[in-house]
Formats: sequence, structure tokens, C-alpha cells
Amino acid sequence: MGNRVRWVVATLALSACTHHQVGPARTFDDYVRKSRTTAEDALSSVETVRLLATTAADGNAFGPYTNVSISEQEDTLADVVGDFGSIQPPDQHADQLRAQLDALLSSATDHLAAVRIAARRGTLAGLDEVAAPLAADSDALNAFLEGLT
Amino acid sequence: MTDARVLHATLDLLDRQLLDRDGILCGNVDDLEIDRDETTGEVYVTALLTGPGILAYRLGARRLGRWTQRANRRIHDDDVPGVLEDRTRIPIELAGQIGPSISVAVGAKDLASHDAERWTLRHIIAHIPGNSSRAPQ
Amino acid sequence: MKKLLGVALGVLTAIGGFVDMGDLVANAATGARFDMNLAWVVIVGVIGIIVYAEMSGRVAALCGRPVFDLVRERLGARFGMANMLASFFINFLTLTAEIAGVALAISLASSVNYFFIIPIVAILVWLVCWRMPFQLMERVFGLLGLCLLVFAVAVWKIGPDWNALFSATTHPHVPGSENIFTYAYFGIALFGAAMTPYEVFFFSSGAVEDGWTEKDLGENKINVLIGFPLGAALSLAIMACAHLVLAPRHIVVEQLSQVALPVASAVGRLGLAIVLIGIFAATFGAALETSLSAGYVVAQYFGWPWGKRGSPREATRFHLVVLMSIAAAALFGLTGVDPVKVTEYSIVLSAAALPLTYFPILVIANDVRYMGPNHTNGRFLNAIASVYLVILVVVAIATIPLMIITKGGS
Amino acid sequence: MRLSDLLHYTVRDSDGIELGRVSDVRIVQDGRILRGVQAAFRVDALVVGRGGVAERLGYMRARVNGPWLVRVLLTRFEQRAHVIEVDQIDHWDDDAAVITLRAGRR
Repeated sequence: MGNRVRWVVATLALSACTHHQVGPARTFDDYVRKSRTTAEDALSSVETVRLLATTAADGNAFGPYTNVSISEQEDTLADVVGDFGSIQPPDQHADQLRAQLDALLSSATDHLAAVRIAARRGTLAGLDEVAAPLAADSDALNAFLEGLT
Repeated sequence: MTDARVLHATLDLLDRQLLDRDGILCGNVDDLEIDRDETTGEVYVTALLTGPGILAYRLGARRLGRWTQRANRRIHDDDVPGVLEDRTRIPIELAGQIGPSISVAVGAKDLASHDAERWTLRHIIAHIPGNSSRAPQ
Repeated sequence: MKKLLGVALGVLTAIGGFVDMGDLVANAATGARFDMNLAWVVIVGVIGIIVYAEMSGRVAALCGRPVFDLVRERLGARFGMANMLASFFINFLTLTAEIAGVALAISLASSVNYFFIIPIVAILVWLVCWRMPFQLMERVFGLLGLCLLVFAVAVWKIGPDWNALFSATTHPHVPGSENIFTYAYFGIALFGAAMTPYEVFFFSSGAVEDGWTEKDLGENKINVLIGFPLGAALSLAIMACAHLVLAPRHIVVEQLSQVALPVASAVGRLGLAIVLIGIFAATFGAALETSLSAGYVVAQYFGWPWGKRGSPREATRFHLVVLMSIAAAALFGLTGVDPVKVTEYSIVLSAAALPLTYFPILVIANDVRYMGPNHTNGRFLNAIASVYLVILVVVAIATIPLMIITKGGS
Repeated sequence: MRLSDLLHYTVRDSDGIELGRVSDVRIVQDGRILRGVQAAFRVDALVVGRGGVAERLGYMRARVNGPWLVRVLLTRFEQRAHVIEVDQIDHWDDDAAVITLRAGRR
């Protein structure tokens, strides 16, 4: 029993400290799987910010909440992008995939930053317009995910 | 002797909560003292044992247990009049009611299990404001 | 009349008190990812906590002994010690999660940096534990926690197809995009969130401190039988919100702010304010309960004086453990650990440790010498409790392997 | 001697066959009066062998009966436990932590 408890403690301490564990990709399939997770996480951030922007534009959310939430999503996306960038693509096939997803991620990152900047300036009313380009990012990410299967 | 009470040591005595004569929680029964009469062959439970050293001994850390007991004897303040010869040992005749908890006819302060409680009071709790007020209900 | 008011307050407190950081995160995350396909777990979980919380309250009322006292007495010093260390550690994670939840709620309402708020929250929690009238605070936070009912308002405002929602809830299946392992892992997280052990540590210790006797058994029953199911309904509303608003947009819940988002979008500014107050109150109340539980677990194992009724002078080691736990949890929170991740681990590990807490309660509730001849468990209750015991053991065995297979549900 | 020491003792019958470890101690209060307050706690028997869990939880003393599932699981093991009355003991070897019983007893 004592041993089991110690195991739990060790596992937990390790897993709680590591964040978005990605690890190396050894095969192309592995790389595809990691690309999918990355795209899904990015899509989640993009969609959250889109919803936040419309909600704020409709007058349904106040400033601090909107600002903090958007910043959180921006940070999450930055982590996702960083983690993906650190994965070694195993072959040329993977290079292609990487280039494709990189483009989507950097576009999403730029558009998200624009929303954050506008929100910080207090222009909540027009926030949905600032967030409009995210719709294209969302569609592109969805298309990318469908293309993977 | 029709109403002789039958108890099982691990079930009815060991690890039970102890209450002192004022009803203050004062440790658990960490072990029991057993005495064997070599001539008659009779065996008696003679005392309830309680205190950090006793618990450590029981959990297998025998050396740590003995060491803790010695250390405990050293840090224990002498301003507390000792009722018990050995502050980890409560003679069984001082045990009162044996139920979900066991009441004993000694004060919590007489027991080694309470030393750390007093040490904490003196060195930590007493220095934090508001330590003596009861929470209004 | 006064008695009736007391009962009503107790019930309301139980509703608000049922939902904490673990329930908020687990229900929103599963709703967004699995729609209503895991809603049945909330029902299973709430029946479990009703059965065992009632037993722990009854034991406390009849023999005056709280749960962890019994854990050592029945499991012995050695196994009891292992149990104490595990429970303390899990409780510590829960405490960290709750403090982080309070800080996040304040930060979302004020945009003050989360890291500045954590120490302040820790100090407030400690002050209440140190010398505030506890029952009052518990009720204040329990009642404020009712603000979370706005999740139900949000569901109603969204105006879903009720038949579809009901049938989705009653016909669960593993969604095509998921495998059985992640489904089971999220189910276990929900189960752990509903049956978190600190609930019974706190419940039974509170009953002992309030000096419950045989005549309080009725109140005990009403509190758990009405309060907890309504709390579970609240959990389901949180899940439904996530299912209706977040799931269609492929949003993965990784932040507390996302839990509140459906309410903002459906109910508006006022709704958002109310939900943030509700989250604040529910997590603050739970932070108090887990702080005290840290002290209960340790003090009751060693037989130290414990409790909040008397002054801190009368339970010095207990108060020291509470103080150190709060300080350590705040420091852990300040290291920048992801509060939502900490919450997820705390509920999953709770699930793994459930039999350690609940098994001794079940045994004592059947012990004639403790309960008297008229208050041991009846056959029916024992039958349900036994079924749950099997569930608890299966869950405990499955948890760690599932955690490894699913890499923590990712 | 402490109870925790006694719980490490092994019990053997007169032929040296091992019956198991001491798992509990039965106490009867019928002896001499201590300090005029209560009867001494005389150890009347040793419980030997498996079944420590059921014993400890109270299932063997007819105090705890339910739930059925737990009772059945636990009492299965208890059948291997022996109750050895103290007057059946021939010899205590404290160094080896072995208790030997009289001839003809098991």
C-alpha cells in the first residue's frame, strides 16, 4: 500500500509539473497524431475567442472578463504553437504537413493578438468585427483536420 | 462472575481515542503493555501506552521509537507535576469507560502525547493574535 | 419555525456546497467533449455521496466519532497512516485547486493579476479558519453558491430541444471521435468530483462539533436527501451549458473562464456577474472545508484535540496543520501550476482513494456497539452501499492505469 | 512486553507444527480487583492465524453483521484462525518469539 501511494505521488508530481507533454515524433503517423492534437487545441482557442468577441460585442460580457479570457486563450495558443514547433518532423512528408499547419497557426496567432489589443483598448462594441478574420482560421483548421483523416 | 466482560485487544482497545478526565482528546491507545507471570503462567494487560515514541515503535521504527521517547522525556517541561511515573504509560486501572473512546483518570498534561500540543502553543500559537478567542456561534 | 428555518438553511447550504472547483471543471469539460453522454455518472455519484454522507453523519451523531478517527481505529495504525498520508495529499491538491478557483473568479471580475490575488485569498481563508464564526460563513457561502443556479437559467434561455436533451442524457454512448478509455477516464473524474472524500471528513467532523445527537438524525437525512440531489442538478446544468454552447464549436475546456462563457453568451452581463459570484462563493466555501479537513485528517489520526468550537489554544496542533496547509497550497499555486490541471488530478486521485475513506464508514455503520440496536444500516441501505463498495473498488483499481493509458485524458 | 511485540510471535503445537501468528488477544475481566476500582484485564486467549482483518473490523464478534458481501468475503479467511486459551501454553521463547503449546493441544 505504501508503495502504491508513493507511486501515485511520484506520477502526480511529474505530470502536474509538465505542461502539454508532446515528446518526439518517430514516425509519420505519430507526427500526424500530434498535428491533429495541435490543430484541435488551436481550434478551441480560436473558437473561444470568437464566442467571447460576439458575446462582448452584444454587450453580454464586461471588460475585465473579456480581457482576461482572451489573454488566457492567447497564452494557450502560444504554448500550443511552441510545443508543435519543438517536434522534430521525421520525414519530408511531415515537413509538408508542418509548413501547412504552421501557416494556419501563425495566422490565428496574429488575428487573436488583434482581438486582444482591441479588447484592451475597451472597444468591446466592435469586437466581433475585429474577430471576423478568425472565422477563416477556424474554417481552415477544420479543413486541415478533415484532410488528416 | 457472570458479567465478566470480554474484550478483544486489537478491536476494543488498540487505536481507540483517549479522553482525559476533563474530556479533552489526548492521543490514541498506541500500544498495550502485557505482563506475564512466569510462575502462574497468567498474562495480564497492565497498561495503555500512548505517545509518539510508542507509535513509532509499533510502526516498526523501533530505534526511532526509543529515541523519540528519550527526546520527549528531555523536552518535557518540569513545571508540570508528574502524576505518572512514565508519561507514556497509563496503568490500566486508570481506564474508565471503554466504548467508541476510552476515558482515563489522568489529565492530558500528564501525558507525553500532549507535549507537542503545549510546545506548539508556547512557540507558535501564542504569538498569533486572537488565539484565545472562541469563535462566536 | 426556527427549526424549520435551520433545516431549510442546511439544505440550501448543501446545494451550494456540493459544487466546488472539481465539479465546475469536470462537468464543463465533459459536457464540451462528450455532450451529455456521461451525465449518468453524476447521478451515480450523487447517490453514492448521499448514501455514505448520511452514514457518516449518523455515526457522528450516535457515537460522537468523526470519520478519520474511525479510519485508524478499524484499519489499524499502519494502514491508517498510509491512508492518512494519501488523503492529506489529495486534500492538499483540492485545497490548492479551490484557492486557485477563488483567485481566478476574482481575477475574471477585476482583471487584477491572479498571482496577486492568491496570497490574499489564502490569508482570508486562514482568518476564517482561525477565528470567524464558522457556521455563519458556511451558510453565507453556501447561499451565495446558489448563484450558480444561473447555469440552469442559461440552459432555459438557450432554449434547447428538451426532448433531444433528455434523450441524449438517457441514451449514453461513447462518441465516435473518442475511445472507451478516455470515456472511462472522464467518467472517473466526474465520479471523483461528486464523491470527493473531504465532503465526509468535513460533514462528520462538523456534526461532532455541533454536538449532534440521535434527534438530529432527521435533519441529517433531509440535508443529504434534498441538498445533494439539487446540487447534482446544478452540476448537470453546468454540463448541459457546455454541451449546448461549447461542444458545437469544438471548444476544449482548459480554463475556468470557459466554464462561465455559456452563461455570458446566453444570459448576458448580469448573468456573468452572478455566475462569477457563484464560482467565488462555491470555491471559497470549499477552500474553507478543505483547509479544515487537512487538520481533521491529521489530528484525528493522532488523537490530537481538534475543532473550531473552542479557541485555537485548545487545539494548537490542529490549527498549525491548517495554517501550514493553507500556506503550502498558496505557495504551490504561486509556482504557476495550471489550476485546471491541478483540479483534474485532485478529482481523479480522489476517485482512486475512495474506498480508503468509505469502507470504514460502512463497517462502523453496521457495528451494534457503536450505533445501538436501532440505528445500524438496514438491509436495503446495506445492499446499495455494497453495490457502491464494489464500484468504488473497481474505480480505484482502474484509475491509475487509465490515467497512464489516456495520458491524463488528453 | 508490548502487544505489538506479541503480535509478532509464532505459535507452534507440541510437535513443532506451526499454527500461525498471534493476531489478537482476548481479554476477560474476571480477575483480582485493581486499586479497588475494577477487575484486572486478564488475557484469556490468543487468536492465532489469518483472519486479522475480519477480527479487527469486528465481523467475528457478531457485533458487525452487514453488509452481507463484506461479511462473506471476510469470514472466509477467518475459518483458518485458532483460538488458543492461555492455559494451553507450555512455553514462551521470547528470544525466538515462539510460543509452544502443551502436548495433545492444537
